[in-house]
Amino acid sequence: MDLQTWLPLLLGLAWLLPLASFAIVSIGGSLPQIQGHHASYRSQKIAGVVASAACGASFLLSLLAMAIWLTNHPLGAEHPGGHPGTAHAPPHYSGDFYSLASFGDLHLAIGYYIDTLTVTMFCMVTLIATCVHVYSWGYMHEELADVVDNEVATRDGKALHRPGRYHRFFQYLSLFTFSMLGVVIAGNLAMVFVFWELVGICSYFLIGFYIERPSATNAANKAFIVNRVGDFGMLIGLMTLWSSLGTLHFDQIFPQLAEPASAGGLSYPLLVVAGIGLFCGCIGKSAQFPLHTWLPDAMEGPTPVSALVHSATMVAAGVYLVGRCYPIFVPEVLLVIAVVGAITLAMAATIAITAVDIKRVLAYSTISQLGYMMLSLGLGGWVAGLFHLITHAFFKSLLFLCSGSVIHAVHTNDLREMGGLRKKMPWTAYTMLVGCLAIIGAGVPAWGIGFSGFFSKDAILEQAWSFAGANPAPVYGLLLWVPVAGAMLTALYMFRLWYLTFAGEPRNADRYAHAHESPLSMIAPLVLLATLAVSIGWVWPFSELSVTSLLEQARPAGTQETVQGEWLSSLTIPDEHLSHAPEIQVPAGWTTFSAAMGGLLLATMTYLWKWLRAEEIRQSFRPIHSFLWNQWWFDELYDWTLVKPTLWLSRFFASIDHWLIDPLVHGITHVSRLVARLLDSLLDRRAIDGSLHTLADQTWNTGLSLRQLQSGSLRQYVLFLVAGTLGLFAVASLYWKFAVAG
Amino acid sequence: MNFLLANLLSEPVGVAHYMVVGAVLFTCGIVCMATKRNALGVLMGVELVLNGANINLIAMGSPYLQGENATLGLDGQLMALFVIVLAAAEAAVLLAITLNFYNSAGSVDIDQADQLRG
Amino acid sequence: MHWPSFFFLLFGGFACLFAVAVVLASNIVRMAFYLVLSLAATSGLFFLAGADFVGAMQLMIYVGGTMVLLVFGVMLTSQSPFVSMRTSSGQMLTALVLGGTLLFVLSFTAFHVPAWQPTHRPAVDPNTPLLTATPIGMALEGYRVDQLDQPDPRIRQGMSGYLFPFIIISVHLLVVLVGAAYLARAKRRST
Amino acid sequence: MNLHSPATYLSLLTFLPAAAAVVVCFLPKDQDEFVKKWTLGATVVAFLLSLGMLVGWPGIAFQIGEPGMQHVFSVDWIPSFQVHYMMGIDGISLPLVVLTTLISMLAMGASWPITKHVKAYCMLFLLLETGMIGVFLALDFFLFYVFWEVMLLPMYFLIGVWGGPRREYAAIKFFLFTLFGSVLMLIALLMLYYSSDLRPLDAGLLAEVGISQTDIEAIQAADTPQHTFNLLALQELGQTTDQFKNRLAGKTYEWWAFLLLFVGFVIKVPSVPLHTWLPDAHVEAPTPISMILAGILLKMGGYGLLRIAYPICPEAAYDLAMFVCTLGVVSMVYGAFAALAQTDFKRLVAYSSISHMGYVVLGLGVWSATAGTDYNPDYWKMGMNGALFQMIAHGISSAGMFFMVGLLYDRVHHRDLNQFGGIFGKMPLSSGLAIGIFFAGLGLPGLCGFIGEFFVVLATWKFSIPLAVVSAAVVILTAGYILWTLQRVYLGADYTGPHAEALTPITKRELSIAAPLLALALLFGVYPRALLDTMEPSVSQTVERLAEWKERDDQAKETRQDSGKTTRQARRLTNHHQQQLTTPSP
Repeated sequence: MDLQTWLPLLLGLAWLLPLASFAIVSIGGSLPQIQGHHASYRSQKIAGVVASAACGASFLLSLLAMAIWLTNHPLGAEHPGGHPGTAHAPPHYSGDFYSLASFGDLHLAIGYYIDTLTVTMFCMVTLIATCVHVYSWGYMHEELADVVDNEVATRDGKALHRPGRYHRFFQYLSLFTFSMLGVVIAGNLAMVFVFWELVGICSYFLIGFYIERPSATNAANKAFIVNRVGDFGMLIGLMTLWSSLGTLHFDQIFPQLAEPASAGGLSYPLLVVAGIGLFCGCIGKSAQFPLHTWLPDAMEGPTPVSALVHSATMVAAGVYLVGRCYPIFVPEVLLVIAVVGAITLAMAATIAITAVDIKRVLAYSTISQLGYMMLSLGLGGWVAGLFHLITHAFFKSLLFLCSGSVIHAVHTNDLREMGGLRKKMPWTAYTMLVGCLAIIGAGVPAWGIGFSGFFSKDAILEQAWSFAGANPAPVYGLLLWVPVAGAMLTALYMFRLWYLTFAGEPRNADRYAHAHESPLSMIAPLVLLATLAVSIGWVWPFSELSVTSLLEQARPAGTQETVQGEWLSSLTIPDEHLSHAPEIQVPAGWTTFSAAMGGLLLATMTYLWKWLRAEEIRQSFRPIHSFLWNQWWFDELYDWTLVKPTLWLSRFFASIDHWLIDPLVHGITHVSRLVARLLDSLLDRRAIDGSLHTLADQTWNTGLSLRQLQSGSLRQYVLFLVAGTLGLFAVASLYWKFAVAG
Repeated sequence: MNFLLANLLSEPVGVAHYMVVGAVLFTCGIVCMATKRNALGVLMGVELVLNGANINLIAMGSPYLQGENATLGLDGQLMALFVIVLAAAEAAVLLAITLNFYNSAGSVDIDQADQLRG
Repeated sequence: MHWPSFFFLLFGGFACLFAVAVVLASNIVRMAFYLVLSLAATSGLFFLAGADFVGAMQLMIYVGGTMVLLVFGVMLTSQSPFVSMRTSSGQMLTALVLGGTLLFVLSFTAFHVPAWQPTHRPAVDPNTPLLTATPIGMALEGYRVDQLDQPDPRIRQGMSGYLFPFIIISVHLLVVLVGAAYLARAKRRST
Repeated sequence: MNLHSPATYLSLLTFLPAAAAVVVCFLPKDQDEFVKKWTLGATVVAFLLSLGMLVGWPGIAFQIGEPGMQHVFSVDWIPSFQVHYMMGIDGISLPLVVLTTLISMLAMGASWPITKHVKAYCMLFLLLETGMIGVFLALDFFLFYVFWEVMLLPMYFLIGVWGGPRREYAAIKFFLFTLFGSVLMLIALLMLYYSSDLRPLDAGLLAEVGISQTDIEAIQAADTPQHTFNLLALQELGQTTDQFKNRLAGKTYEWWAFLLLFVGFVIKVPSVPLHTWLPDAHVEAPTPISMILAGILLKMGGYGLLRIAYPICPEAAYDLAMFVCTLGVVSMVYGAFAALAQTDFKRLVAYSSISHMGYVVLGLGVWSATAGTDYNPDYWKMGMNGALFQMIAHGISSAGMFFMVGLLYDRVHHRDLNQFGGIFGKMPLSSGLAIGIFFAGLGLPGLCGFIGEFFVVLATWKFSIPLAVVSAAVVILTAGYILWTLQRVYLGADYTGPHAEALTPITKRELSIAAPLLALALLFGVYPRALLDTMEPSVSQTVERLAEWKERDDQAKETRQDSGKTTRQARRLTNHHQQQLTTPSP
């Protein structure tokens, strides 16, 4: 089978199907509005089914593509990373779908770059998207009819009544799926940027889905604008590459990078600029420090959105891009990536401990886990980071969907009003427990069994261990101990969440009384995702097939070596394969394990056994608590240092127009009017000396006769004006003709 | 560093493993001393700390665990013995003090024992 | 299956488990009970490490003696308001965090000293029983029979026994016990 | 009438609206509806005529991929001044002509709510369209100037009569600024005219620039300088001869001419600091006129720079490239910041226009084809194509934005951003369209605004890194003010301003104006080649010729320097020799 034709076809189709569903749903949903109606209950339901079917079909196509890939590229047969020193690219297929523009030697196109990573991501994204679509049938069903939004009061003080927007939700979900797949399949960085922005706008729509709520629209704006700040950096990265290499195609960039600057490559400073620039985009999209503030606010969107967009897929796009562009990053940039990742994971984990909104806890945990991925990539753990991306996608979407199920049942996000729910909703409770165990990386290191997160988090810690071993400087050691501490905090806040929600006694009897288990369409995706959250990290029985072996096949050329920094010559990024050595694997595994268990124990002591009383702890650490409660005061900081100055600056610019330029223009006109009046009066005096009266009479008479022309009709005036102009030209041309001739 | 913890059941253990147990006991003792308000609890913490230290002493002196160049001989065990004895003595004194304090203050809450005179 | 390792895990696990239980228990009687178990498990470790005499002493002095003393003290003082005294959770958390860090540092160090790593060729084969009671007794009397074949002349020169420390300890113990008895004597409250 | 001859076809295209205006003059006064329909019909026909070139009307079909001027015709108009009635199309002008007829048609559709002096309005509107089409078609500088002025007056009246409360002020301001620009242009025009001389050009070249055989013979036979207004000839002269290199106050004529032209055109663009007429004009102008103003009139400045200023005065353009680009970037930043501070919806859109047109100026100016890059024109090509694309894209999106503002204004009669909100709930369809169109303005990929901005910004790095960084940063501000506006107007719970009851759903007429704009924005955003295929060859040719000029110029300077050096050396040698001779030997 010819992969060069089949893979783009299959994945292209899988990519475009959601777009088709978007077009169908959006046009179908808008048509009744031309007539002044709203989409009917039935047609909205159909919209949901269409979108889900498209998504499911995409998943099947992706699976087919995966099967085709695996038959042609058996795992283990080609291990570009297996032999240090061999720098050939992993097996991939690239080409263009169509060209956007070309100027001389410069080409921009919509194309594809397909390797194992692409196919794996396709399967992951479409699978989770399908689950979320199906889940939304149940979760969004209230939107099918008219909705009473109790969180919004209209002018007369009553709760807002509005028509349901069920189909809109699926419309945006479809567009999002399309855009996300576009990022994944993109064959060049320009296309990545295009879809990067598109996922951003989908996220904007989905966060602001409840457009009537000010909090939702503010959050949507914040998300998009903060992302734009990152995209600004990304644009700089693109410009650097584009201006130096003359191409943005992955399959052309990577070989060119290896060349020296004189032969068409990039000089080292430019490489650093390009790397950091690209990473800025990833910082924004993946909500890394210092651009993380949008993600917690993004939880204003409906929960399925949080599960799909703001945990599993879109926010992981930054990590994906770092993985995709890995050869561009030089060791110094990788160090930056690692440091940002480490700061992010620690910061977010600490904030998550105090949050009381169930979705915010999960949001901060997402940020923290993304920090792990970035850290791993930055320390040279290419497979580890992306492996964690995949496993995280499954258990985090599971966790979010579970939280959605809880919110659906109790109609609040506030953990303080939950408790004891495991009796009312056992399916949700235990699938969520699976998710929690997966995210803390539960497993037994000695026996090598555990939940999916166990394998991926261990891989990250192993790489960190290996890095710390290769760089003896104590500062670099922080990059090992921060994630270890993070693992403990993860267990702490995740189980705090679970205990507060499901264990103990109900804290709000009223809400507890009304709680109920969710419908089948919501439970089924939970169970499926829970299964995957357990097993996605495992090796497929009787084969070599596992996520890691798939990713290993896509390992970019050049990452299989230990590299040294050029500016920081002491910096060593170790080869990832070195981290599989038992003398690293074993202690790293146990360290993670004990950290996680420590966190779990602490959470259990505090929230289940209640030996420690959370309230007392809050009292004794009041300053720390308020620091964490206010999310490190990032929002306030940005408000005062960035937002407000920008607005002041904008007012200043606007007032330049009003107070400087306009008065200048007015002044000039006044001066010229004065001059005109002066000349006028001078002329007047002379005229008085002459035959003023005759002239006046003459003028009077002429005026009388010309008065006929003054009909007051403006169009006539204009015609006169035009005619006069034309006449003048004609006269002038005649006159000059004679003048020259004569 | 070979096979520190993997296959714990099929490989011999080393001094380090004993020391980890010792460290656990030691830490528990410290935490006990730091968190218990009951004077007897504090006493138990001290016992734990001493025990943790003892484990280390024994482990370092053990010819089963050390390689051929082990030279401590009985020193480790003798030290451990002294510690045990001193711990007993210290326990007796502490108990006596506690009883005395209980007699005078009517409580064993060390938070109340903040004055030098009883 | 390597049996010493198995028993190490067993005794070590118990020792740690009950030590943690001591920390977590809030009832003083239970604490005492857990402490006994933990100390007993520790004595198991001593036996395992070849220190049979010390292990026995551990069992006798601690578990048999100290603990009786302790339980005696507990029973003397344990009246209802003092059975469990709660510490504020803030202090608790601080202690836990600091303790956790300490534990981490200690274990981390333990595994990074090469001499402390497991060895397949121990100085004495674990299957050979070590009979340490007699040598210890001799050492306390000033004779180091265990060091007779010490190859290092510097160490052999100074390989005197522990007679002097033994005497000091004995006197010390005596003084302490007298002092304890004096302190703990029944006394009518001044009020 | 032979519709297959370029002369007839292009003249018809230009003057059809004017002719329709004459007919309007004779239409009965009380038939407002009919007058509007008639006018709309005329604009539709003009649009179809302009499309005819694209779809291949025999004789006038536009050859896609052919970079040069097509269907050039030239008729003597004022022979004593060598003024010709000369027109032609190429890839630069054709998209603008089609855009003009399209926006005019849609703007006429948007004129239905006008009830005051309908006949006059329609006449002026049609005259305006003639002027605009003429500007883009004219290949004679003088003709260009005439059309430029023809356009000015109807605009003045359209703002001054049908505008808002401060209409007179706005109209006068518009008039004065534009007139000032025109005067500068006139001066430059005369400077160039009187320094030009066609005689050095050989016959083949003269024929190529559209000069008839008899004229060529006359030119070659003449012994006095043969001045010309022919734009193509002027370009040739500017790039290959030294005719505009006379010195004036330390600078060449060419330099001064470029500066004058640049200021003249940049007023129209408009660039900071000559932009203050635009917000006032927009705020006061009625909706359809705002659409035309933003959609087409602003493009004339860019077109003039691309067609006249750059090709005729390459040396000055190169000299001032940094100035031009800086001005563009300053406009981008300034416009974006100012837009952020506005509370008047229309003023905000006006400032966003200033910001967006800054990209055009920047894209034109990124002259990266220098010795340092081995005269590689590719990046500049990208910038200039991006600039032209941005003109078209902005024509579509800004017309749409103004229409959407007008749509709301027609209903609630205010534009205060702080008094809007919740429109989405009342008018979902129109809000959807508006959000789409505003996103096109925001530069969202998949919509037309993105392509131009992206090309320009990517091309800038090669020219100047600081400017590139600043221009890239503008994306943040753009997102800021557009999203904030959308939030304040369309999102939210409830409309709290006056006339809440008037918020009726979008009508079919309004839908048929907004929907095509959004559809075009989508088409050009997804498949920019639809536009680029037409315009890229012509733009790239312009760039290539300028790059070649630069290379020639540098070589010439080098040889001059070399020869200068050798003569200096020779002189020094002789001096030395003489000194030796005169010094008495000891």
